Amino acid sequence: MAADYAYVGFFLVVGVLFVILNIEILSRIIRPHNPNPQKLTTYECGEEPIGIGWIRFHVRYYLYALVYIVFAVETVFLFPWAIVFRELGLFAFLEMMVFIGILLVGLAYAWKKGALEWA
Amino acid sequence: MMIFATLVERFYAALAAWGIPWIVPTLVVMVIVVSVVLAYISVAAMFMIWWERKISAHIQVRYGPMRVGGWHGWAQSIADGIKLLLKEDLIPTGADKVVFVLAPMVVFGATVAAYVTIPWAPGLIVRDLNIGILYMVSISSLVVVGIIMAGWSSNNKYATLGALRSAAQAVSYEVPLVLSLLGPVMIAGTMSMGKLVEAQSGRWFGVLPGWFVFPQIVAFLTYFTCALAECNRLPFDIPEAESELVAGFHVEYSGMRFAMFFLAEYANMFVVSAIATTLFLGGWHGPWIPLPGLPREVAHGLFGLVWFQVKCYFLIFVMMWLRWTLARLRVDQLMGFAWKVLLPISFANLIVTGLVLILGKHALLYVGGIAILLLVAILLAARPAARTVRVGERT
Amino acid sequence: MEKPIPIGTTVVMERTGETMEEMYVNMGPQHPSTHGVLRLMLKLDGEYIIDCIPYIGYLHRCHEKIGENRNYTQIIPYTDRLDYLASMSMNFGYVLAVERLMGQKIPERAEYMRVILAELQRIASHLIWLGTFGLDLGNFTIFMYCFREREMVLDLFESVTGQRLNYSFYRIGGMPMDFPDTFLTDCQAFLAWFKPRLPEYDAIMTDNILFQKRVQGVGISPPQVAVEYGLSGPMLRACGIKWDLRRNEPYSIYDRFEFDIPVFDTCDVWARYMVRRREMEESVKIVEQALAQLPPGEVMAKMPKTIKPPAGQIYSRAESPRGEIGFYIVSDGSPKPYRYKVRSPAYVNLSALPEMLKGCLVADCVAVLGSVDIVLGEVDR
Amino acid sequence: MTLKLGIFYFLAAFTVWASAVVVLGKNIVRSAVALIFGFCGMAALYVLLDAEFLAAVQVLIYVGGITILLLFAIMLTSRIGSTTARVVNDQVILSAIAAIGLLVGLIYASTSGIPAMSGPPRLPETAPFLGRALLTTYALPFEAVSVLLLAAMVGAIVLARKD
Repeated sequence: MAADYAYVGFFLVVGVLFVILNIEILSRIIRPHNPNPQKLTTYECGEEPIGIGWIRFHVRYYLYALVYIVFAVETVFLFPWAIVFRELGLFAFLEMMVFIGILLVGLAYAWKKGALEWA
Repeated sequence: MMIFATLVERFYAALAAWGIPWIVPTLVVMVIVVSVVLAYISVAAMFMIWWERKISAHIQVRYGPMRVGGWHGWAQSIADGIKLLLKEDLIPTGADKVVFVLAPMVVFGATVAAYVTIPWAPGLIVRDLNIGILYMVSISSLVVVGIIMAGWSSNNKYATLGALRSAAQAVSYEVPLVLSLLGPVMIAGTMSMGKLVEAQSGRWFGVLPGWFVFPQIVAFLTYFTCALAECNRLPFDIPEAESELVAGFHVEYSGMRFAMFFLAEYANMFVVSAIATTLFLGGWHGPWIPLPGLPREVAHGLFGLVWFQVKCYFLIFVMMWLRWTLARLRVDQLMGFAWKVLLPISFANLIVTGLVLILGKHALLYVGGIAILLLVAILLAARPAARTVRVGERT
Repeated sequence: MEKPIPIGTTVVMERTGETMEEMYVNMGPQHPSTHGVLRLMLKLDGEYIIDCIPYIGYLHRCHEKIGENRNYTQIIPYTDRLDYLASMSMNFGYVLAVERLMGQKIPERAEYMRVILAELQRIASHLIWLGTFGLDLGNFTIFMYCFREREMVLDLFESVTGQRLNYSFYRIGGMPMDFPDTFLTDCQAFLAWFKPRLPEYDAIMTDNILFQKRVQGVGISPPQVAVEYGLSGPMLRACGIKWDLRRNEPYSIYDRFEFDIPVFDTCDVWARYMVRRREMEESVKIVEQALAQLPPGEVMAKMPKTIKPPAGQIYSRAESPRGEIGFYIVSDGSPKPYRYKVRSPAYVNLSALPEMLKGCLVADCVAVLGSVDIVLGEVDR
Repeated sequence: MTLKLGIFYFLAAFTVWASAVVVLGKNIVRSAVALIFGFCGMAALYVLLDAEFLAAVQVLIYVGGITILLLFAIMLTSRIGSTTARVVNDQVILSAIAAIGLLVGLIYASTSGIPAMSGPPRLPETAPFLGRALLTTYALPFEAVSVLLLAAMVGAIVLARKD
């Protein structure tokens, strides 16, 4: 019920406030603050950084993310099924097996196609 | 403990009698609850940090902190906390300041929010959300987002690599993690954390406690492995991998900002252990006796509280033990493990669990569980031996 | 100087044929896994290493030039600082060179002392390597275990030399003093303690599937490449080439002992690990035999007050824990060497690093670098 | 229920603000970060509608999955550091017309057809209801979804891998 989630929102907000309290208030009062350009450089093992960190970057694992989305959607369907499955019985089970089976075909395809390889 | 609910109700009634609007007692209760939880998180995290140092030390034939505070350096974490509080706060000039500042808030806020639905003891749960376990999973995906924000905003190459690894790890381990949680949900027929614990009150064969770990041993092991990845603990700590990426996503964080990540990491360890305890280890169930002078309910609650903590900290101990025993995996191996080993296993577990439940015999759950375990063991044993590389071959 | 690096240019990646940006990352000098102040500049394609350029010299201190301005005995303490994790072996190599140049014979007992100390040093050096290598792969515990045993070796050395790291204990013409009375029993006690520890290391490292996964098939240096780069020591023996100066070119009294030269032929990090792991056993064997055979007698030959080797030159080499430590000395008959040059094994081994790293992942980089076992004091001299 | 209404307006404003940052932000990754907050705001709105299952799904899939995919895509396709995204392009007028049209349509729909701030009958729990509905009444569409997901996965792999 929505009222239950008032607590969730409240916890989130208080968690954030706790961080703000610690970093921006409590610590700010007592910590030193003497920045200089050297201190504020980006760390790169003691050398001047070569270029910036935000570059066009080959993320090898974007295929994992693609496959993940599909499986995440599937698992979402599995939760309501898992709850009611004992009352609905065999039919629900078979239905879900078909559902999972079709997606497992997809997994097998992804596997065979090398989408699960680190390429 | 029902006694809390009674207290809260009396408090409401008393204030209502005074003609104070309902919002006031509600807020007061909320503030008290959140303060208790935050205090618990802070103290528990500090304890865990000290405890981990002692455990690692004793695994490594040394003592660990011995000075601060006297007995076995118990105040070491407090001293560390004060030190971090006094550290200068540096935000690199190249960083994206807004995101940089937001990242620890997201991580810590999400971690705190996960404590909403941890069932501490019979009846003692902040809110028993009806989608409890799904809520836990989704709120922890926010933590990952916070880590990515931290890594990206630093404009540091090590941090960027760490953030991307964290993202890849999250997408790989989320699916087997969620699938492994489905087994208990299927048996209990609910997602609420409180009801999941209550569903484990019986006994298997009249001997073993009715914990879901027995029929769902495969799911438990899968979950625990994924939980290690979720918390960035060795052998899955590649997002921070100190010997490769120095400190990974939080390289540029100093002082209190770093401390928040640190705190959240340990708080998160407790969260994943609490999930495992709730779903597999029977939550607060455990032997108890009525204490003289206390109502039965209170005594049960107290024992439940203790049992829950004992189980959680046992799992945390195992996590620490693993960390100080194993080496770190490489990122590609880690992904391969998640997709090619854990995912098929958790699917197999799901199907077998469903089948056995349909056949309607609880006893069969064991047979099923053992069958999967055997299957997995055979699969692992039949796995081709470690690849030998011929001379001259490049990988 | 160095070529300016084109930053942010989009290039076609050789490996995948995709257009991407190359990322340059400095790894070191202030990095937990570069074992000192080595700086590697990594050219990355995502997490893949396209190229690696080691920059050295952060610890350069003109070792060779200083040597040319000191007399022969004064150089000995400087050699300690070459490979500071294996000072005994450095001393050994140097005094061997001068003695060979002079044609000097040394007393029997001194030879045995030298071998015992050098082999103990090899154990200590490999222990520190094993520990830090574990650390590189994320296993902290092996580090502590190895340091526990290494401390015992250092205790032995302290009882002999009074020093724990830079011993300066070898002399031209023998050893400055005999073993203390307690040494023999202490050393045997250490060996008795140490031998059962090796299976413990196996349990935590060798037999650990995670560890095996991390090291097998990684950082390959084919025998051809190894020979071309002049690799030596465990690095070479991990390429299936059975080359150990203690066997192939026996110096001192190494020809009197029974020991194996461990050789593995997978050419990867695993092979280097296994070679060093097995070498510790062999060193134990040598020490045991030497202790049993240790003859009585003098430890120092009759030497002139000032050492003036005859005019001439010599390249003398010995097997240090890291490989072939060579000293090239040109003498003009004066008390100081005319030319003094060190061929340091880690420096040469490091030169093959870019070759081994190509196509590896960033995570492999620390494993491969760890397997090279560099000591910056010796690389930079 | 004024409090609920107040929370609704707050969340709505938050979500709109986050979405505005997504659309108008110059830095593309910062837009992605704002998108996360937008998704979370949406999830909170779902909770207000007593659709907490949907909210959790929103966070799990959109925040945990789509955003990460988006970040990967950004890193693959553009230089996130130096270039700033163009906020306005040639289709600005067209899209403005479309957006206003949608707004008008939504306002019309919400004021005329369905009474405001009401909804389907309140359910104690949505998840079991959903499960029952999916497995009985809507069994066929549900199975069709799996084929759709399969097609999506195959399509994605075919597109992403050139070989």
